[in-house]
Amino acid sequence: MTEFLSFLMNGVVLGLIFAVVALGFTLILGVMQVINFTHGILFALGAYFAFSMQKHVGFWLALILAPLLVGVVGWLLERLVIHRTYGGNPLFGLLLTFGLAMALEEVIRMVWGKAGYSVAAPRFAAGSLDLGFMIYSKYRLLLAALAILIILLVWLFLEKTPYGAIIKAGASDAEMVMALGKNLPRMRTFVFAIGSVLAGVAGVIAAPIWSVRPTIGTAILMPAFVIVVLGGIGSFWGSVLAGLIVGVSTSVSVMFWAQISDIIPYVIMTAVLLFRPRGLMGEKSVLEV
Amino acid sequence: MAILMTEGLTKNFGGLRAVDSLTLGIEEGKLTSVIGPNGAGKTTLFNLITGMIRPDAGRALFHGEDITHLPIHQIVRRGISRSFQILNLFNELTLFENVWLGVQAQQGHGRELLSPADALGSVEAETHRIIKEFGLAGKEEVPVKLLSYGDRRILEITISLTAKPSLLLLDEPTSGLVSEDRKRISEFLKKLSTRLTLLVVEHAMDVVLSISDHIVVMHQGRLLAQGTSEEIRANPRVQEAYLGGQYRLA
Amino acid sequence: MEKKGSTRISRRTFVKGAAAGVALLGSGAPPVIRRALAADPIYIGVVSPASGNYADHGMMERLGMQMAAEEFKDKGVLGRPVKLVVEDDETDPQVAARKARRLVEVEKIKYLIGGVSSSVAVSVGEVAQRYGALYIASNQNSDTLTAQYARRCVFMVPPDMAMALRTQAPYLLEKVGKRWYFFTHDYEWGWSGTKWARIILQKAGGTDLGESKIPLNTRDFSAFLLKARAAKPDALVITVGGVDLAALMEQMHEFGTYKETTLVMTLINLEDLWAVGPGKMEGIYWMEWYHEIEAPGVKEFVARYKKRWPGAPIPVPTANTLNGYIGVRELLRAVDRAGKDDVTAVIKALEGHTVRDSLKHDPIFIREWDHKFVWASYVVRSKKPDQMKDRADFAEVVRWAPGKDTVRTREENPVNLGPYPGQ
Amino acid sequence: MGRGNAWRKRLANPMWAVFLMFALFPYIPYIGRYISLGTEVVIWSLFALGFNILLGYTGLPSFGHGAFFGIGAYAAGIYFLRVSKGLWGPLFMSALIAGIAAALIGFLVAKKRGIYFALITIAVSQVFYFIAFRWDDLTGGETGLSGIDRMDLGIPGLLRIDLSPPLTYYYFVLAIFILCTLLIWRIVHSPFGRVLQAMRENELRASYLGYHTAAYKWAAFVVSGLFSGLAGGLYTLLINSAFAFVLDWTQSGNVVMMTLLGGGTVNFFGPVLGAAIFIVSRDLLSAYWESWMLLYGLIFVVVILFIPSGILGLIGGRKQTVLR
Repeated sequence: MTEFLSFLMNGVVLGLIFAVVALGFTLILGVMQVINFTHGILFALGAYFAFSMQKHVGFWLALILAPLLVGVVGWLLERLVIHRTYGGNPLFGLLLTFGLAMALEEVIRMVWGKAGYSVAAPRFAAGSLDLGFMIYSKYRLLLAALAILIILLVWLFLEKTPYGAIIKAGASDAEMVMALGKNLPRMRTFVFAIGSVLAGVAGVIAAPIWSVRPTIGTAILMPAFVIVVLGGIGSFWGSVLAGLIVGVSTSVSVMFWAQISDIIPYVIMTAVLLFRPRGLMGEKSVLEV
Repeated sequence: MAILMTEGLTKNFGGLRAVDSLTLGIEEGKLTSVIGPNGAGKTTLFNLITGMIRPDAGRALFHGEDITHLPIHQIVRRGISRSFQILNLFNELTLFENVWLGVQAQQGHGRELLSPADALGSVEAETHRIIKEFGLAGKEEVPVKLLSYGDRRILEITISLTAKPSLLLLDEPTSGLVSEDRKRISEFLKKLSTRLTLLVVEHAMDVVLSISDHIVVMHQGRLLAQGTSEEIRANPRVQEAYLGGQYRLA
Repeated sequence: MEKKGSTRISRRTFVKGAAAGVALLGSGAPPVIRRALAADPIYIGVVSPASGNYADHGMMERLGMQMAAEEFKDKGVLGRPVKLVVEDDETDPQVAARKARRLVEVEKIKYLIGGVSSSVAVSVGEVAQRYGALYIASNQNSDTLTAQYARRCVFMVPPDMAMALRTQAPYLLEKVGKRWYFFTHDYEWGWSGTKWARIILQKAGGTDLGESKIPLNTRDFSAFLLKARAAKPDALVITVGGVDLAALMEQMHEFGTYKETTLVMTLINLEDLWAVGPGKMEGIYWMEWYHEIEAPGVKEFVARYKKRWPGAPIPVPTANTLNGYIGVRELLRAVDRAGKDDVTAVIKALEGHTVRDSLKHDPIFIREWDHKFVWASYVVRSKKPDQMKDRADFAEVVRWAPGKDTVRTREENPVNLGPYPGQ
Repeated sequence: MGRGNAWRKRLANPMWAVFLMFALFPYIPYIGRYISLGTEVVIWSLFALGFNILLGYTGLPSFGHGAFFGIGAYAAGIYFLRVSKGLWGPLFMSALIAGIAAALIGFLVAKKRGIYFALITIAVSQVFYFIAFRWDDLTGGETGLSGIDRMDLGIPGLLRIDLSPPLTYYYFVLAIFILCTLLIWRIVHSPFGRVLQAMRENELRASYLGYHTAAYKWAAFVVSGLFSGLAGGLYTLLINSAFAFVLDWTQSGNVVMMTLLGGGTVNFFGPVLGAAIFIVSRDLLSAYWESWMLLYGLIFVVVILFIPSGILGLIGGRKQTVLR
């Protein structure tokens, strides 16, 4: 039982990171209708920026600055190229970001080298902690707390601020936003930057446990896809729930049949799609028409 | 005899009740018009009948058969066809190709993978016949997006007819037309109504009053009144509630 | 995907290293031109990762290959100059096969070398066999290349996992304990590591506490670590490689696993240790070779390496470097012995040959019936950061075993290499 | 619609030029020596043509099509190694098994379109990638399958052709490519093909004409999967092995890019041109420059931003008339 608890808890922590990544992804997907392949690279950039900064400014400042820097990168990408694909064939946005991701991964190789680096956890969170019923990594507990905080902040932002209301409206009806007299292009850029920041911050907090390497971005992208499809496109709680499902199922399946642990999320997703074609919490979306 | 019956048809969008327990019978062979202010639920009613959206409650019967949960193409094959208020055509294709696709669907060749499409003589002949019948001859090779708006309106109705429906739903067939074209369409509808049952949503009152056998008035998703042109014209509730003084029924 | 990890490369050394790589990339000029320049050189096609997850290992082996080729710069082979033509396999067997085909089909190259991962080695071996070229698998450790994938045209330089465990496991039984738990990377190479360890453990009457099969590309090992911890083993016997290894080491440090059990790596490369850095990995490893061993010629070899590659990402040669060096050197010597530039003749010159200057404690014997290079390997114990005399000094050698005592016998591995090319 | 000049039209079809060019490829100086690259171009052309039934003709942005190529590759390999050593058996199985997989996935995606279609095809195709990596007993896992020989092509008692030399295999693949191209040409110009194009233009209208659009999409998916699978089978015989890497989602991205780059959305032969340019340039770039991926990614960006209708779209300058 204790063993099961620890696997469960581990899955929850993993799921929380996945959820943060997927939230940014689904936000961009919902508002811009772009499948953003650069999301994984933005995640990787967050990790690399944090790695380079931590030596100089420490963990906490890097935790703030690195995601902001990633947000700037996202903002630039959106302003320079990605915005040109809006409203066109959905394939264009997808291929454009696919190409960008390829190029940016190479840029990461050129700047930071082909090999990986290990990133140190902050000293106060290094090592493990005896929780009584189990011994657990201190850093992972910190990470879980940070992820929950971020998810709550995003939720508050979407629910409690006027900007959030517009974003939600924008996800379903661009014309409505126009009618509200808001500047749609600026809002889109803003949302893209927010999504990038979320990818970046997930990268920063995940770096100490996964270490950084150029391919880390591609590796996180597929879980994000699964989570968004599983949870339902554009659904906030759908993403969080699906993130937790993916995390927990991956972790717990290790107990029983480790080889299939990374297939499990896909199996769940396929099963859910058979019965709920729009995912767990997805509603009929403008994206389908 | 009613060709189409709706029983307590209801559809909500969020908090809004677009169609509210609507019970209605459409007489076979007649031209029935549905009128009502914007947001009365007319287009939603069409979408419900033709399977584009599913009702929250109630059902629709066609020739006594429940068609509420049939997919669109099944409903079309049973004999209900429709046109759209916002033109819904294959814009990149030519006029000929638009009609051709409809005729082919009706003749059921779509499953043929290996025969050349150009060799379907019966489809081609029927396509030419229909184009001529509806006065569009000579424009076969023009891409639809380059046709005049009036022609496109006609085409919108024409390709709805290729399915050989027994009931045709027309959503604002004169929308956006100048009065000359509008007349052309009214003539056209009158001619049509001798052949099949028509259900028409229309804003242009002159058209409605001149062509309709029967008029249904909707208001906020509900049935407000129905009857002949004269009855509707005389109905004070319609005058007051629906028109709100803005329009006068001429 | 053998034993790869990642290497910390500073920007400066990386650039220099890259420059070295460019010097090696000879395929830039069309072969027609190249052939016009030199009097019919002997070409060796190098299929080695310059990108992908194993780029650092690929670079280290190419540095060794270059050193070997340069030994023949003055005298040449059969009076002809030697040229290496380098292709990047991207650590993808499909790409590797394409590049190999290009080398033999278009450039008409007869000799291939390289292959850091087993799938690449298998696919390049397949191409070589079909085109009648000779392939030297320089750096893959899977047992299968000299078993089910054994081919007449393929030779394997490094020791395999059977040799690894037969060298290391007795030491563990003696010094650490008999209760083992296994981490197995879930593919050929991982299975063979755990398989050989289990055979030896069983014979010694030890306790097998279980195994976690770890899927490739696992990013998060916490669940596996929790499971292993619950078993309370004396030794956690790990056969995990690739990019996953660095993450695993990181997380074992995070969970403090090394405090509770002895960590055992059935195979580790200096590149992996270099990537994780000092102090992160305590335990007992098997290594093919270590630059501090007291074998004849090693000191000179290390000195030559440092002189030739002052800006290299890792300041000392690794086992990958040695294998690359030995592979090219022995290939060229065999061409020389054969007296002609002919694949069958060179294969025959390699078969049954003994190499005295192996840079290990025993000579290399190249077995004629499975094409395996039989030579020693080493068990090492990690050094604590304060014991290290420089940043590359990770380990001290605690035991070594000659290749002939650990390699599979013909009874254990009956293979048939088939006919010689063209016969 | 006149049929008087039908023959002249048929002869003027660029198809023959394409076939002729491929037939002469081995005799082009220098590059012609690289026959297996040529074979690869032909195979990927077939893959891209099959894929384009979905993308170009039906307007469905499948982003998981590498799965069918990969399934075909494994089906051929497994059939050869486990069931029966032959030439036609593995190729037949590659198309069949990929078709069955497409039929199954088709159920999940037939009602979707646009970005949602892309998203689900990506995610679902990953299942096959993991299966290939994990189900070692069947697929050989990471090491893959090898030792898949090309058996002789023969008509009993008449002739035998040894397909193991690269050149004979090239012509064998080319012959299959020509047959499949004719077949695909036929399909996209059939009544069925026209329905696909109608759905691309306006799916709602197509269903209001009485077409069962989900069924047509499903059928298009299956047909496309069959050809993709066959291409995968031919690829397995080319490299005499099968690896899980063929199922990686970047492969799916590549085939989309080839199709788009050449101009698959405006011209039947766009995918062929795209495949040729894509494969040859990748081979050259990666031989000359370590960081070729950077350039490659940027090519994607440039194509999408500046020539979204592909090279043939750029030259042709017009949108394809969809019928005829």
